[in-house]
Amino acid sequence: MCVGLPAKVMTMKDGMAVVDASGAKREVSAELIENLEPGDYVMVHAGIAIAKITEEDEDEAEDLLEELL
Amino acid sequence: MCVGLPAKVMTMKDGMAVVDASGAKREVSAELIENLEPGDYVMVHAGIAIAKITEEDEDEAEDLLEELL
Amino acid sequence: MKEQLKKAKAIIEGYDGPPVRVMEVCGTHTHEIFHLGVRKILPQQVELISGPGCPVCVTPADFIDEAVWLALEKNVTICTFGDLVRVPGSTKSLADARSLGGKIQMVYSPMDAFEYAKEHKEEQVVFLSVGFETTTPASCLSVKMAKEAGLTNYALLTANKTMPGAYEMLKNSADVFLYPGHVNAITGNALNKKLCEEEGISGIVTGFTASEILTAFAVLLKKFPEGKPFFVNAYPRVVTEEGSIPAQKLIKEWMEPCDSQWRGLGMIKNSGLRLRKEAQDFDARVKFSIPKMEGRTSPACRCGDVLQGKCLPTDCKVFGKGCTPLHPIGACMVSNEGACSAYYQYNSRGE
Amino acid sequence: MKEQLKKAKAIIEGYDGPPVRVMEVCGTHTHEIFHLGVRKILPQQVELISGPGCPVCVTPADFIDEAVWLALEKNVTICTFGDLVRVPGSTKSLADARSLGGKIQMVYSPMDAFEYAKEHKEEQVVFLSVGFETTTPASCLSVKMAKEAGLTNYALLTANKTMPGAYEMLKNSADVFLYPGHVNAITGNALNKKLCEEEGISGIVTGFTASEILTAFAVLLKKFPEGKPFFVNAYPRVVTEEGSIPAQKLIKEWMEPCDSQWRGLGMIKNSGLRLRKEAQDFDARVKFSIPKMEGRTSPACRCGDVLQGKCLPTDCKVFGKGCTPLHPIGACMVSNEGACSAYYQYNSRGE
Amino acid sequence: MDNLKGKTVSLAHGAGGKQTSELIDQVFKAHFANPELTSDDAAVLKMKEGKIAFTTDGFIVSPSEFPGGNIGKLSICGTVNDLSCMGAKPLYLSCAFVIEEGFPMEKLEAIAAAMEKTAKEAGVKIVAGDTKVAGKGQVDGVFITTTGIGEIQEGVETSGFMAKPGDAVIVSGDIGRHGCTILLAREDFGIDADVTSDCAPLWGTVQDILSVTKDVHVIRDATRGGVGTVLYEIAEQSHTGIRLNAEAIPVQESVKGVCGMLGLEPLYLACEGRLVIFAPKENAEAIVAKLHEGKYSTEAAIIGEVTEEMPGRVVVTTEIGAETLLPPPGGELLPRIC
Amino acid sequence: MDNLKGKTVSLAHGAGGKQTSELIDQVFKAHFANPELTSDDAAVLKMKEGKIAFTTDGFIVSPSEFPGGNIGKLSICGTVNDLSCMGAKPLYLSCAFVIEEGFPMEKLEAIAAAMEKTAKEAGVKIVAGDTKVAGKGQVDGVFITTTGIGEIQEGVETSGFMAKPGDAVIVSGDIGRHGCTILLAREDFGIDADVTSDCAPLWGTVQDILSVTKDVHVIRDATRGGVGTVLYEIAEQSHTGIRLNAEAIPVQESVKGVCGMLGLEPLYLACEGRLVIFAPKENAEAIVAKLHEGKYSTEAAIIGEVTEEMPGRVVVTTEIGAETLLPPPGGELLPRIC
Ligand code: SF4
Ligand code: SF4
Ligand SMILES: [Mg+2]
Ligand SMILES: [Mg+2]
Ligand SMILES: [Mg+2]
Ligand SMILES: [Mg+2]
Ligand SMILES: [Mg+2]
Ligand SMILES: [Mg+2]
Ligand SMILES: [Mg+2]
Ligand SMILES: [Mg+2]
Ligand SMILES: [Mg+2]
Ligand SMILES: [Mg+2]
Repeated sequence: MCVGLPAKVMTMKDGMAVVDASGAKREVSAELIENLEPGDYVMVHAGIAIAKITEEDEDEAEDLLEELL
Repeated sequence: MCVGLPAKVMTMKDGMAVVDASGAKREVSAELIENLEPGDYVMVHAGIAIAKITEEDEDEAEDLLEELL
Repeated sequence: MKEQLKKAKAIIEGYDGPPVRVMEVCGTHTHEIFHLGVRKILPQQVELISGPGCPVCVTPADFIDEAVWLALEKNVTICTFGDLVRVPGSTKSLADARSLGGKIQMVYSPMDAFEYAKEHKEEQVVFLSVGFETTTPASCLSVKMAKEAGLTNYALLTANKTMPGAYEMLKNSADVFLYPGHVNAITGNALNKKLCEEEGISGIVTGFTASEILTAFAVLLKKFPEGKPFFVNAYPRVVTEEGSIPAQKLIKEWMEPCDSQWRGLGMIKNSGLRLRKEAQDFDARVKFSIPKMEGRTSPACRCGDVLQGKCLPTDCKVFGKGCTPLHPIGACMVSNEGACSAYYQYNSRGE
Repeated sequence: MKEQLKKAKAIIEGYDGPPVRVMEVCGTHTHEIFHLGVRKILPQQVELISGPGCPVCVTPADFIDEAVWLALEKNVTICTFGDLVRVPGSTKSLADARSLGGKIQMVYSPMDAFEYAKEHKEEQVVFLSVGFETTTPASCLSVKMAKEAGLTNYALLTANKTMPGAYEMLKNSADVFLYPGHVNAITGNALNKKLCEEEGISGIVTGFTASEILTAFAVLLKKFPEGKPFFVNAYPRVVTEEGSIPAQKLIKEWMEPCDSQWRGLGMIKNSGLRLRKEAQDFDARVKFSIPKMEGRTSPACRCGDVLQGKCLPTDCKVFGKGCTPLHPIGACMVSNEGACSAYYQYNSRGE
Repeated sequence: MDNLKGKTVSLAHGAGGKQTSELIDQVFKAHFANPELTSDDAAVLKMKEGKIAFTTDGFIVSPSEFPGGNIGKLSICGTVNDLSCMGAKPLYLSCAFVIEEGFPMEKLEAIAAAMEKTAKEAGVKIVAGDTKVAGKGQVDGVFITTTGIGEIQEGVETSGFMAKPGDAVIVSGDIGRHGCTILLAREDFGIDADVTSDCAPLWGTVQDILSVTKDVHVIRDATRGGVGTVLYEIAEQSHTGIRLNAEAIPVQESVKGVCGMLGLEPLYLACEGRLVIFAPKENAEAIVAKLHEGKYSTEAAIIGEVTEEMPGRVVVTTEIGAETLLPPPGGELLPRIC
Repeated sequence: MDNLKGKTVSLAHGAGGKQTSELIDQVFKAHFANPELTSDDAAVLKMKEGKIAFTTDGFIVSPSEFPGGNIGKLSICGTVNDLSCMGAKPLYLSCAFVIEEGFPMEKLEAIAAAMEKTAKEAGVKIVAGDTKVAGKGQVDGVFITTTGIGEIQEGVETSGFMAKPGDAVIVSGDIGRHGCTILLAREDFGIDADVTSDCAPLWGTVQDILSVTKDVHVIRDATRGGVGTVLYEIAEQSHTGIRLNAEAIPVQESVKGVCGMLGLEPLYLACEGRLVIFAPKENAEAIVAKLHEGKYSTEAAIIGEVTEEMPGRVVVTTEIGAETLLPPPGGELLPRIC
């Protein structure tokens, strides 16, 4: 229900982060995440960074499958 | 300075006259002329009948010239 | 050509009296005289001067500036006669304001402006009330109707003018005045008669058809050589001695005299009309606290001299060059009835 | 194809366990599952049910009616996610309102709606605040910013919903729930764990990439045959156990629970959020005294049953005939994430 | 078309997808269908060797419906007439629509129907089209651009550069009706009059002229700007003067009335079905006689002549037998009241 | 043009008189001048015997200037490309402008300059035009309709009805850039990305294709509605199915980023310089190789094939190796966020 996009934080200013998702840049609110810094990765939804994340989904999936098998 | 048009009163209603000038009809105020009636001729300017007139300019000019000569 | 026209024309073409300067005071006369080609049949001794009788021409730039300000700064819907749309203000005309998003509505009548306001209660509507005695009653009537209808979104921006002051100022500019029939239909002939009797200024009231205009010229060219001041009402089917009493009353009820700035002529005492104190709710200047405008006009423009018969349009340096009906510098070039415009369009393109 | 995808796919295609009903609660999951063609690789024993997790689909017609009323009767500028533009109200969609002159502005974020209001002080601006836990913080934030900026022309029309009530209602509709990763990023996993432990409802939180979705299916198809209720967070890079504390706080600060009408499901107690009393200035219903709307939906529409997994979209009589994405009857046909729309677009055109 | 009742055009109709095709099928193809009408990127047409005329015009008239026609009829007439003025038989038209979101389908259908009817009368086929939908307030109702191809007839050569002193100036009918109709239809001035647009396809009228003589120097349709603008244009292009006889200019009585009220000059009111023809004087009477038999030219009249003097100017002999310049075309048509 | 600085278009410029001529002379003729450009009602063109292509399109893009071009360039490309798709060498164009009162002259001049440049590149002449001015708020800036005539090359026959099972489906470059550019240029969503419009005149590109083989079944330019819409159109017209390979579709990274943010499908974003080509499989590699040498087709790729099954449908083989239908073209492009 909520299109989310992983994005990299480029710059921070006044509680707002400019993020980059594969070249699409936009200012989003960093209000919900403490100590966000350029270089961090976040999950963005509707103009707000909802979570700090790791860059890639691969490792996680890999780990889960490993665990399982 | 004031484009005026002689026109014939077609109908009267609530102090407004519908006038006809060579087929161009429009509602104008009859406020300035007492007892205006369908069939009367008026001089119209900017949406208001400014004077009751006779139909034709010919006789008048004719008379004036007659008088003069 | 009709018999009667032929007779009048013969009198005019056959004129062999002394030189005579005739001033048509009224812009509609100016226009019709050119339209009919009257100048072409006048003998050389007859000099024709186009006076200040075009309300557009004598409306100062700061009036346009006020209207533009209302349209662009206050989002007011401006209702206006088409005549004013292209008149240059200090920097912008109403056409310019419109192209910048200002709402400029052309109307045929002030009553239409009132109707527009009644049907668009969410807009503030201002009618640009220009004109002489003929037009002023219609403006007053629109205010009366707005008051009766309880409208709070309608007002006038007034620049109404009256002729007497101008006659007084121009009395030495011509030998015979062609008086505007439609003004006299409202005012009656008393003033013109008085000018004739007391000051020896000749004049003739006439209408606007070919027949009326030629007849007037025929009459004045017959009378002038007689050497006595004369006044003739050559338009009796429209103009009565006392004029329109209801119209005079209507004006008095809503408006009062004020000093007035004439483009080109300067300030003329008591030559304007403004809304009375009691009608201030309908006065756009009061209602919108319009700031004082510093109307700037081109220094090259000789409209003032043209309007006073002191020079011909063609004597103006920019006539037909910088100043043309498509790109007017002065107001006289804007209206079809303006002397410069009429000269340019009908006479010579200043080439 | 990447190694890891291949592995997951092999597990899914090789599933030979007992029949299992899986419900993806989230519309974005529905959409991605179709987009990737996941249904095509699921073995027959796996039944996939598309749940009520598309905020557009569960937003009742009277909410649209309220927005249309604001746009057309109150001249309010409506800011909205594109998702809502084509949703049918009782008689008009927002697209219809726009074609009638209503001002409908699409935005990417509630913060953009706030910015719009800040830059257009002469307009009244209302943001259509739909969405689940993921989206609500952004709406709250826009109100917070509007309050800080002293705006008096910004408000929310709320239809925000929360998932717990729906989980409770749907708990018997499926064997395993695919939980929406982005909701859990805000809420954390406590409730899902509790459902697992106390009510024996299995579930798996996952993300939205091919890799994440396939992995989740692989995991659940491995776990299900074991016979024990399970809960797995397959999205730990985004979802933490406690969720986003700042987001939870923000919501609590500005909003409070209320009963809420779900299109198709009916009234669910405490499943909605509305602005708190203290923030009533920003509540469009209060600000504009919106009258009660009698939302009418087509009696033919089986959205409710579809959302509860009681029937397939194709079981609806008008599916693909009267009801298509271009001419939707029910909300499930509008959003790309709606179950009916996804079925129509990716599966069968009902021919 | 019952199924269009109450429906309106939406942005989706302009998105290029299924709804666009639906709109085209239901409204446009239903009326324009012919073997050459393309469903591809372009129509494929077989051409003979020779000279063709090629012309385009945009139509933005508001209101889109008016007494005597609608924007659809107008858009066919305008381009058919431009081709006809070159002595070209109109063969093919394209039409591009820009439609405002919310525009009623029924009105659109009426427009398409008028186009079909007019094209049929003019013997021309609509073979290519385009439909765009603009958001509410980004276009005023509907705009149509038509473009035409015509086959120039053997032995005919007309151009605004070819007027010669001694030519007679003919108008094919009474002037100013279209402009007057639109002015009244806008309802801005509260004036009512029994005037309908002169809008008409004139290939037949041109054929009538050419049946009398192929020695015609200029044919031009007086559209926006009216007859006066055309005359000034030709006077300038041909470096000649033009002398008009004011009393010979055919103007309908009610058009005169409206012009009187608003201080307008009929010579500057638009026509959409009137030709201005320049032809050697000796054939003028015969042309006018032939025109009087035609459906759209019963009021044809010789209104003046081409002169050597005053090149670039149009002079009018007035009702008092004096001469005056016709005021050159101004800008926007502004009613003059005070 | 210094004399245009600060000036704007007024209603008077559209009245058909002197100011209209001035505008045309200063802005349009200054750029479009060529011997065939008409000052009469229509251009006169000499034609050879044979088949021509004839097409029209209206351009209403807003904003009128965008990274990679402006509405002027677009209006030439659009029509040149429609002609090119029919295997027709573009020869002549007409253009009809509708301009909003108050539109800056300098912008108009930039538009005309872009048209000149693009027409030159495409080898096409602008021979007829029209200029209308609409009142403030009656049109959004400027709309342009261009209409084109092209000469269909010997032995070439393309049509959307001619796709055959076994044909390869080729795109001439990465997709969706124009639509993405306009979306960003409107500044509605606060997103910034390094994307420029793909807008380009493609007659050269078509010549490249035809230099490899004249046996090409369909060429179509993917404009509004994007490649996806074109594919559905052709699947329907040709009664065939189409199977795409999702991973083969060239999409620029930043376009993907924007689509990700707004929930959009790149296949449905407009292109203005991209061809979709259907040609027998055996020539597909050679065509793509040739295209890779061209200025506007370095990213050309085979993205799928025509199938007998599923006529009228477009199926995608996804990144997980499963099949799914490409959702058929919807209406208005709506960003999907929540
Ligand atoms: S020509 Fe122009 S500038 Fe000169 S006096 Fe007349 S209006 Fe003024
Ligand atoms: S197909 Fe349409 S009407 Fe039927 S359930 Fe789905 S949305 Fe409702
Ligand atoms: Mg195309
Ligand atoms: Mg043309
Ligand atoms: Mg034309
Ligand atoms: Mg097209
Ligand atoms: Mg409009
Ligand atoms: Mg023409
Ligand atoms: Mg085309
Ligand atoms: Mg095209
Ligand atoms: Mg034209
Ligand atoms: Mg606009």
